[in-house]
Amino acid sequence: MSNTISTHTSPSASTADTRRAKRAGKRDVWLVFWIVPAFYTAFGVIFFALARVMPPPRPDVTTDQMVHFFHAHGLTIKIGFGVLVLILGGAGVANGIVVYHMKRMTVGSVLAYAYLGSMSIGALPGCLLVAICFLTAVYRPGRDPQLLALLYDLGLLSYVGSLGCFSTAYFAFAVAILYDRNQIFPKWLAYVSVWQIVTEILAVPVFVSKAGPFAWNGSISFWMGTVIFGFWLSCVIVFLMKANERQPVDEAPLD
Amino acid sequence: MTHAEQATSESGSPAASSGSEIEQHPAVHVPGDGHMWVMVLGDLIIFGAYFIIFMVYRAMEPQEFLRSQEHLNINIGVLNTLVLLASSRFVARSVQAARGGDHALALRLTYLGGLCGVAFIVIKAYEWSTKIAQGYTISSNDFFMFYYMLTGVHLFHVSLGLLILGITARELRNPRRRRISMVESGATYWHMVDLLWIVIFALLYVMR
Amino acid sequence: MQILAEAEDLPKTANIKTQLISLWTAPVFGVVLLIAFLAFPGFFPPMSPDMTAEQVARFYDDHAAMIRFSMITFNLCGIMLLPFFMVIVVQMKRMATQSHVFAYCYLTAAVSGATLFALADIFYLVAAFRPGRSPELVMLLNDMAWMIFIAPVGAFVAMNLLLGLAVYFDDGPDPVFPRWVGHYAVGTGLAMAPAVGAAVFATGPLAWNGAISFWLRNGAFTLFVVVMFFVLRNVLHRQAVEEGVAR
Amino acid sequence: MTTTAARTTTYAWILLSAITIVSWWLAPGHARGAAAVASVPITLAVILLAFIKGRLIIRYFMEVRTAPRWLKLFTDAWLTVLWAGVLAIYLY
Repeated sequence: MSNTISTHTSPSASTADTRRAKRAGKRDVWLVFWIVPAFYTAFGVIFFALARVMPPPRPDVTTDQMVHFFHAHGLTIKIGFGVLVLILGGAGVANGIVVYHMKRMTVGSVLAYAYLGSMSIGALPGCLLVAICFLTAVYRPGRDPQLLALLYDLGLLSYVGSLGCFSTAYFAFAVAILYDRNQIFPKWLAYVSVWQIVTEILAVPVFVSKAGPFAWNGSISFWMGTVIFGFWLSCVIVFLMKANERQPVDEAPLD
Repeated sequence: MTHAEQATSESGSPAASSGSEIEQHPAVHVPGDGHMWVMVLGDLIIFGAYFIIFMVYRAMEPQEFLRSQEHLNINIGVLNTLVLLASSRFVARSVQAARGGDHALALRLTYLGGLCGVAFIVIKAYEWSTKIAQGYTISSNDFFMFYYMLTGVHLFHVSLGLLILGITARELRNPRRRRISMVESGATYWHMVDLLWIVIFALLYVMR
Repeated sequence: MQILAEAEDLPKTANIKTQLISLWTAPVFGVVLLIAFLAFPGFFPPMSPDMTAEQVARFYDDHAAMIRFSMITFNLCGIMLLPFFMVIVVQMKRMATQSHVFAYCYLTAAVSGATLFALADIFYLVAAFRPGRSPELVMLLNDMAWMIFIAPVGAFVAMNLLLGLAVYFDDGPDPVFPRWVGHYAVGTGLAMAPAVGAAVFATGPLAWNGAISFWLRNGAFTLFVVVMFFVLRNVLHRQAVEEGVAR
Repeated sequence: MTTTAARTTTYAWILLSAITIVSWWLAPGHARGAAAVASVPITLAVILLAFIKGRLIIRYFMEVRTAPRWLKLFTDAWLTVLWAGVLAIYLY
């Protein structure tokens, strides 16, 4: 019933070692960690300022307006998504470090693999497809407006509407935290992940609704979801940092 | 079960430790553990935002919302409210029984609370199916979009609540466990489900 | 499974419990997915590849509500089966007489296969999204949806062959899976393999609406999940008893 | 002590159920056929009753009655901001 059941040395036991080693044993983990906020900052800048996907353009527009959207933002979309497809590996790093700390929990590997798998699935429909659709759309500006409209819908629906892959990841994350006795992450972070699943459910109507709060640019489906995701992500980053700090340098490597 | 045990099991989370001191300090204590309260208070804020957004859209087309609202069956709404209130009472009594050491009664009350939760889901499913049969679906208008999404997300909370009540029941069944803070946390979540329904009931069914 | 009281809070118990939770997501979400499958108006019988563009567009117009219900459910719950396959990975890693290489290959293959599944429903939903779209484009989206849904079985074939191989290599005195699971996995892989024909044929049993490409492929997959659920339940029980976690 | 607490819980429950039945009578669904009309007094009553119900649940079921001050303040602030917001938007 206490921390001593953990398979690893308890954090307080190794302070002396820590001082001597000056985090030397964890330089790799710290390096990987700092990529996470850097990647998400770049991600935010790209989606908000350059690609104009956040806030998303309106779904209830005519084909001409969609064509105009691609013409007006062609250059920034090229720059933004060009950079995104280059740095997308950052998403892999961000998921990887979470998986690493999940593997340090006392709950076996299955949930870490489920998180790894579902987040990897999410990278294509939930992030990359919109970049490819938009890049293709602005690649040949003279394309038939109907085709541009299709790319517009496909890109935005896949980006805002990929729900299940992330829900599975949050589910695995939450269950792992609740069963963990190493207290890698605080228990409330597990409960907070439930909010994330709720926001995914509330994004269901983006496939039905073209205007109002539940459209893909709506106050509930998009804005509430984004704000709560931002909060969740900040918490994860902070607690990843704490998990790094508390990880003893002499911890046995994972299998 | 001893309090020392609880304290060790939850060390490192200062907010949680108060859960083990109930009997010593009945005057002032946070029921359940602090982690659950983070979830509950945050959820209240998030739902508060959804409710305010609902009101904003209602204010834009009050006539249409009022007309659509007429198609909801108030009897079912009231019935569901009463069912959920009864279940909350059972769960609240269960916490008191567990605190008093009567674990058999606490377990029975938890089951009764869960049974009411199941009844709520059944009634809700009946209500949805009659609405869909009458042709009112998610794409009918903004009101029904809100109706299905708000009640749907609430239903998700109810199912999660049933899961949590199940964990509470397992805690109560096992003589080696019976951590009162677990029982209280489950109850706190369950009452939040009730509280959110009260707001949904007032906004969707009753207000004019 | 009766978890022993004295083992309640041990990491090895949590290992069993989290696997059990992951295992049980399969029947729970399996039922939900089955409902979504039955609700899709284009599965009974599966939509024919030789429908004209106008027919396809009319199909999406007429059945928009049910298509959305079914495909949104697939979108929201389809990947919930992934934890179930991860239990297989974890069990493959327990096989004593081999390295973990098959297990990790199985993991990556599962992720690739599931990614395609997560993509297919988006295409169906985009096709149903805007009623005014030109029929030619609705047909394009419909073709892509079916193509992605049925044809790329490579990942599933690889998964099942890897599982089969792992079971055959697990030839120590105390194998994790019974030997027939290896034959069964290989058989499932082979049953799903001909569905690649959907990428080429427009008529006959190998077209995407054909008996082999649609019914055999999806039937074999569904049956595999059902059978493996019971197999894994037994395997987990044995693991729990061996490790002193349960009776 | 337990019996007093039990009795209080039961009273709270009876009060909550009674208020619910009063709301029944206020709702527009009753006058089937006749179109429901917007009504400020009824909405005011609904908001007031819902506020009271919410507070009863928080105080007596969630046991915030015996909780530290910050929790009491937070939950009261939530109720007030929510219902004041609803009312303000309704009247605006």
